[in-house]
Amino acid sequence: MNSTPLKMVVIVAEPVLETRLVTELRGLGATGFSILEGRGEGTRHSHATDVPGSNVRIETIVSDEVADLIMAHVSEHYFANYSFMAYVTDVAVARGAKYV
Amino acid sequence: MNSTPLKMVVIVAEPVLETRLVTELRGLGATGFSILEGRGEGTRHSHATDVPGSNVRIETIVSDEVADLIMAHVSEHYFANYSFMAYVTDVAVARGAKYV
Amino acid sequence: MNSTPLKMVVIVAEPVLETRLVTELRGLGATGFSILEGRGEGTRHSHATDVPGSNVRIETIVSDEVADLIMAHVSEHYFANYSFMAYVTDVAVARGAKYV
Amino acid sequence: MNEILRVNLLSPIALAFVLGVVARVIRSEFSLPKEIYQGLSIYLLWSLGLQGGVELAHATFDEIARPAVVTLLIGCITPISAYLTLRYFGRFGEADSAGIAAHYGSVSAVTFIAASTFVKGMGAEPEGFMPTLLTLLESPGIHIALAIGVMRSGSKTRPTSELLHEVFTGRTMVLLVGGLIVGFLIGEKNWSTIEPFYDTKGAIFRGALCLFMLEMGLLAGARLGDLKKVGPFLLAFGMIMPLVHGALGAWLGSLAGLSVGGATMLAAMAASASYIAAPPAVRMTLPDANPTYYLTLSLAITFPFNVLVGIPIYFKLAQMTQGVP
Amino acid sequence: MNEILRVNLLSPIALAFVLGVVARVIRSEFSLPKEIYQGLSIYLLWSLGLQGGVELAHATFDEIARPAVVTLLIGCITPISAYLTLRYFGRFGEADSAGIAAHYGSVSAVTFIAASTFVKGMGAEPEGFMPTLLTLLESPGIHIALAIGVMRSGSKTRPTSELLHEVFTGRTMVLLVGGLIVGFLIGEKNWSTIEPFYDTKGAIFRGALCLFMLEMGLLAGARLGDLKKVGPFLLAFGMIMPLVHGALGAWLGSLAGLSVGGATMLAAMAASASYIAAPPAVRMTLPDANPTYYLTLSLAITFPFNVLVGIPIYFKLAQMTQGVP
Amino acid sequence: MNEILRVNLLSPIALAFVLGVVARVIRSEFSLPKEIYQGLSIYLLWSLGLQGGVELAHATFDEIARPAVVTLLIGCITPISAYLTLRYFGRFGEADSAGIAAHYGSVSAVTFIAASTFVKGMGAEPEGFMPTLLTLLESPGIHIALAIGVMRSGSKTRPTSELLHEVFTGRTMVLLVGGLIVGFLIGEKNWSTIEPFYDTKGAIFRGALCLFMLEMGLLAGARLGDLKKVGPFLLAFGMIMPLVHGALGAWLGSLAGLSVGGATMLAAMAASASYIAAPPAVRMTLPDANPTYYLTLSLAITFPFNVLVGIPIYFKLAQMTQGVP
Ligand SMILES: Nc1ncnc2c1ncn2[C@@H]1O[C@H](COP(=O)(O)O)[C@@H](O)[C@H]1O
Ligand SMILES: Nc1ncnc2c1ncn2[C@@H]1O[C@H](COP(=O)(O)O)[C@@H](O)[C@H]1O
Ligand SMILES: Nc1ncnc2c1ncn2[C@@H]1O[C@H](COP(=O)(O)O)[C@@H](O)[C@H]1O
Ligand code: NA
Ligand code: NA
Ligand code: NA
Repeated sequence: MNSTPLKMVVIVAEPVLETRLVTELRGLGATGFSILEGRGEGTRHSHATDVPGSNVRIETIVSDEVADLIMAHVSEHYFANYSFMAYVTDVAVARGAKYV
Repeated sequence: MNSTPLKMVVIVAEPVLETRLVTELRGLGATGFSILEGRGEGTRHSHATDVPGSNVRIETIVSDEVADLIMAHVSEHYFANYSFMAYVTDVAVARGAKYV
Repeated sequence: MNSTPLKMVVIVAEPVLETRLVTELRGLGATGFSILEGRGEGTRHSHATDVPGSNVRIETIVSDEVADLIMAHVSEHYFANYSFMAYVTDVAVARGAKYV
Repeated sequence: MNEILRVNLLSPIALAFVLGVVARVIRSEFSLPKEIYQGLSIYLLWSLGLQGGVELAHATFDEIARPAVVTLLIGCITPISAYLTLRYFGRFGEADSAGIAAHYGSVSAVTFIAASTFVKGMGAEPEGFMPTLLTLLESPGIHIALAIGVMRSGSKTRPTSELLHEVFTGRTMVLLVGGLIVGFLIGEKNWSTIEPFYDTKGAIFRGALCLFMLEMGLLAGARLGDLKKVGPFLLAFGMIMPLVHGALGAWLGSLAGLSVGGATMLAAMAASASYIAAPPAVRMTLPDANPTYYLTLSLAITFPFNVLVGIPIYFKLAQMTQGVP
Repeated sequence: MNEILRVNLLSPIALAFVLGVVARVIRSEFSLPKEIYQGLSIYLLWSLGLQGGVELAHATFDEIARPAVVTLLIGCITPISAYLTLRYFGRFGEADSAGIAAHYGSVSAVTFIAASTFVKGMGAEPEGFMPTLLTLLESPGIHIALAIGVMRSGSKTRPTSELLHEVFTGRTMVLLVGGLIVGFLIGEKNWSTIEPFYDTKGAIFRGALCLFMLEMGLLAGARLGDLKKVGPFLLAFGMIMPLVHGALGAWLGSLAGLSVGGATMLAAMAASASYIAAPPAVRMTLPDANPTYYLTLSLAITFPFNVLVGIPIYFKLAQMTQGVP
Repeated sequence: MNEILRVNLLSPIALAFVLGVVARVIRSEFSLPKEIYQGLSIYLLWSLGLQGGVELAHATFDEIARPAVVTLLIGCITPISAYLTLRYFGRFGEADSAGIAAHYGSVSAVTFIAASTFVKGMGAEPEGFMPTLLTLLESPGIHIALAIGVMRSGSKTRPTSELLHEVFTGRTMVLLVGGLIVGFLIGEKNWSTIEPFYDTKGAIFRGALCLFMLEMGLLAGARLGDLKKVGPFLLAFGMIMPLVHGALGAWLGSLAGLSVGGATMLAAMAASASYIAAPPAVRMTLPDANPTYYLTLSLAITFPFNVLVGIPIYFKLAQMTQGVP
């Protein structure tokens, strides 16, 4: 069966950022996203949340272009001040048209 | 150390489908799976669940053949009517024999 | 925008192992990790946990070398006796320097 | 009547529900943690079952027989009346008609609880075996409606055994039926040691119910946006169908010899639409039925309608059928 | 004084909190599930609001007017006093100063509850409308401090509407304001049917509060390690600022005609630092303010200080200002 | 005897447990949310500790000394007796024998609670310091068994400090020991303000216990399938070992001067197998011990055995040893 090669952008960030990020991602061209709540540790140890270390993972499957846009956007706006991680990985998606 | 290149099929679907999907995956040759509960947004906005947008993510590591079987199966049976996403990604698995 | 190709090691294991694994990963050179709680099924069906099948997923983004170290380490110490899965996947990480 | 309505609208349950809706309308992101919401519903159902079982032990077969029969009758009539209305007046497809009918053929336990709280507040103590009737009404309607849907829509049938298993081993059934049996067996003495915690007239039960209604309001509020999607026909259906089924319930209940309180509760059950047992069953059995329709109807239209204005109306109807001034 | 302190330190709330801290100190991994912790705080706030509303229905406008005014006054003074102290004595940056000030300008509901439990234990029944004052003090301080921060630090402003919406639709506001309205509307009769569950003087409320304080202790304990990061100035600030604001509250409260109990609670509110509403608002509006500072201050310094020793002191102050022997 | 058994089997706790097992047997997917289950166990342990502490304040050293000594004695004997039985009669490997022994050397708090509920129902009020004994029995057995296992199986030892820390800072210890201390310090007056919520004879505690037992039944039921995996020897071991340890407990308890109620509870403790503290400790220290064995034994065999039939037997034994007719 035919699947489309696309990018999945994964963002792991402080929970307070969720709503804003989701809005911005849609603005940059994401057609949807999957969200998981987890915890973690990195170099920056403090969050504005009562449960230390809890974070939210936002995944969105997008075209290469949109992936670049998103990575550029978050690097510019969030890396300096927030507990934040972002990476891109390759995925082969069923009915890929839906996501571009 | 030696690891085997395999496929990981990731399915994000409505919670009601979990039991059925798991049974079907086993039938198609999956040796196991990991399940995470999350939420999300896509193009289809409604679920048969009291918590809107909640979904279940089923991941299974399988051989290329089984991966194709699974993708073909879900495309045929679930895309039309359910809130559903499926993609495949490459993974290098320790003691890969266990999963094929 | 420039992102660095790195490895993401994903470990899915029994919850009891979390603390020990996290310490060992740091020891092997991981700079951080993301943790998700989930459930799953594999070949080994029993855990030392009151909720059967529950597991913890530890993800860490590292350099190729550290990834190999981790895979070797876990293969040696956990595969024999624990409900355990580990795989490596490729990721393109923003501000990659942070993770090596 | 207005007086009764006012009393009901100013009850903690009704106001907590309204607050939840309002919170969603002002786009608050507040909500009860999913696990707390589930925990509360488990507690409410379990209490309902336990107390129902204790009181069932006092009931004679004769007392229950006729009410039980009319309850099952309602379980057979309501799904069909709902189906026919949707299919032929509403011109909906087979799947949607049957899918929605499955919800109205079953029952909403929270509406049941709201009704019992209301009638007790009105001093019209209902029969102790009402929870038993609740369990009888839970599933028949779902099966009948789905059978119709599967037969008439082309949709590939799934093994009925699977569906039966699903419905009979669901949360509601385990807790209600299980609670009934446990309550039946433990007897008064044991019951007295746990009663204050489980008593459905007690402050703990009612307090927990308020919190639960707050979340129900949030869930209903979250679906208000879908109201325009369902269109005027379903909007009307979601309020008129309950009235029809409610009247039927009040009438049959009175025929079967239920008190005003009991008849009101049977009416509320008949009028209510399930949103716990029915949705997953319908989703799996009739995949092409649109969930937005049946979920919006039961959660955002019929449930609020019954809790806010329906129940007092059924109470009045029950009084009238029984010639109470 | 010592006697009062001893009594307070041996209260279940204080000891449960200390136990939590100790558990963290001995590196126990125990903690309440996040959802239970949230459920408890929802229950506590909701009870507070409901009962506050019921009692508000008894209060006349004249009784509330002056206390309300001084409360809003405190909401305007405390963020500024905190900001100035940090900026000019502490030489902190704009963002940090304003960010921390936002916390001290707002209020900690749990400190409020601890204070009410304390004064009631002391037999100094506070005014029934105190929860209403709590809602008044919740947000002004946050907005004032953030406004200062945004104007003076270069930080890019975000739409104020967004911030207002965030703060006014947050969990605390929905439950407190919502509870007040619901409680106000249901009236005594309805209230009596749920009172034992929600009564803030009752065993259920106090029992739940103990469990909540246990988790608060765990959260505070988890931040003890950050104490050295905040440095001596903030350490002192976290205990002296509350005393200053507490004295102000006790004095203004007494001026406004509050009883000793009421004045003590107003003092505790003024002295307390928010750790639910303020942190996210600050995090989003002043990203370059260091969360370690404001979270450690409010959770690990000021909260314990108030609960363990502050409240009894404010009580004494209130007695003195009102010339009670 | 039959009468006592019947009474016990018809208790809400026992029936709730059975219901849970049945729900699993009919393959229901129902279960309590994990967080609710944990929240309930936290509440139960914390109540146990608090009340135990309050009552401990009344006990003299002399009263406790001898019971405490025999409890520790039991903590040393039971792991060894279990280990030897498994190793030499059962021919199990070192790791499995020691791993299972660690569970029987420790104690199940829920069995303790079930026993206390039972004896209080029987009118045999136990000593107030029983929860103190519970904390004494929690850990020694685990350490002894694991020490044996580590020495004799080849398994690489981990730092004992790590293990000690694990066990002593676990949930059970924090809540029980912490609760004891807090309860001890707050005194009667404070206790009375929260008693109805925490009273282990009260309706809230018992009601919560029923819900907890329901989930215990679900957990036990989920392991029924493993019964065939463990084989006939362990099946017998899971019921005979408790009887032996129970008899020992009843006898030593009576020797130490405990009342019938107290001796019954000590017996139940001795007979019970831990399934919270022991499993992770064993899993980490003896990785090659098969979890299916020890989990199935403690959860699906010994726990139900004790709760359903064991406790009444220990009660009878205690009566006999103390010559009560
Ligand atoms: N090396 C890493 N591997 C995986 N996740 C990481 C890593 N570093 C940081 N994270 C995640 O990113 C979040 C923010 O990291 P930081 O900005 O370093 O505090 C952490 O809470 C972790 O969940
Ligand atoms: N572009 C996307 N990226 C990531 N996840 C998505 C995307 N679109 C949909 N999903 C996920 O797939 C689920 C079903 O999507 P849909 O079928 O479009 O409703 C959603 O709940 C999301 O969790
Ligand atoms: N084929 C698979 N695909 C995805 N996850 C798996 C697979 N096999 C095992 N797992 C996960 O790894 C955990 C341990 O597996 P096991 O060691 O086989 O019991 C399981 O709980 C699953 O979450
Ligand atoms: Na109905
Ligand atoms: Na303040
Ligand atoms: Na034991």
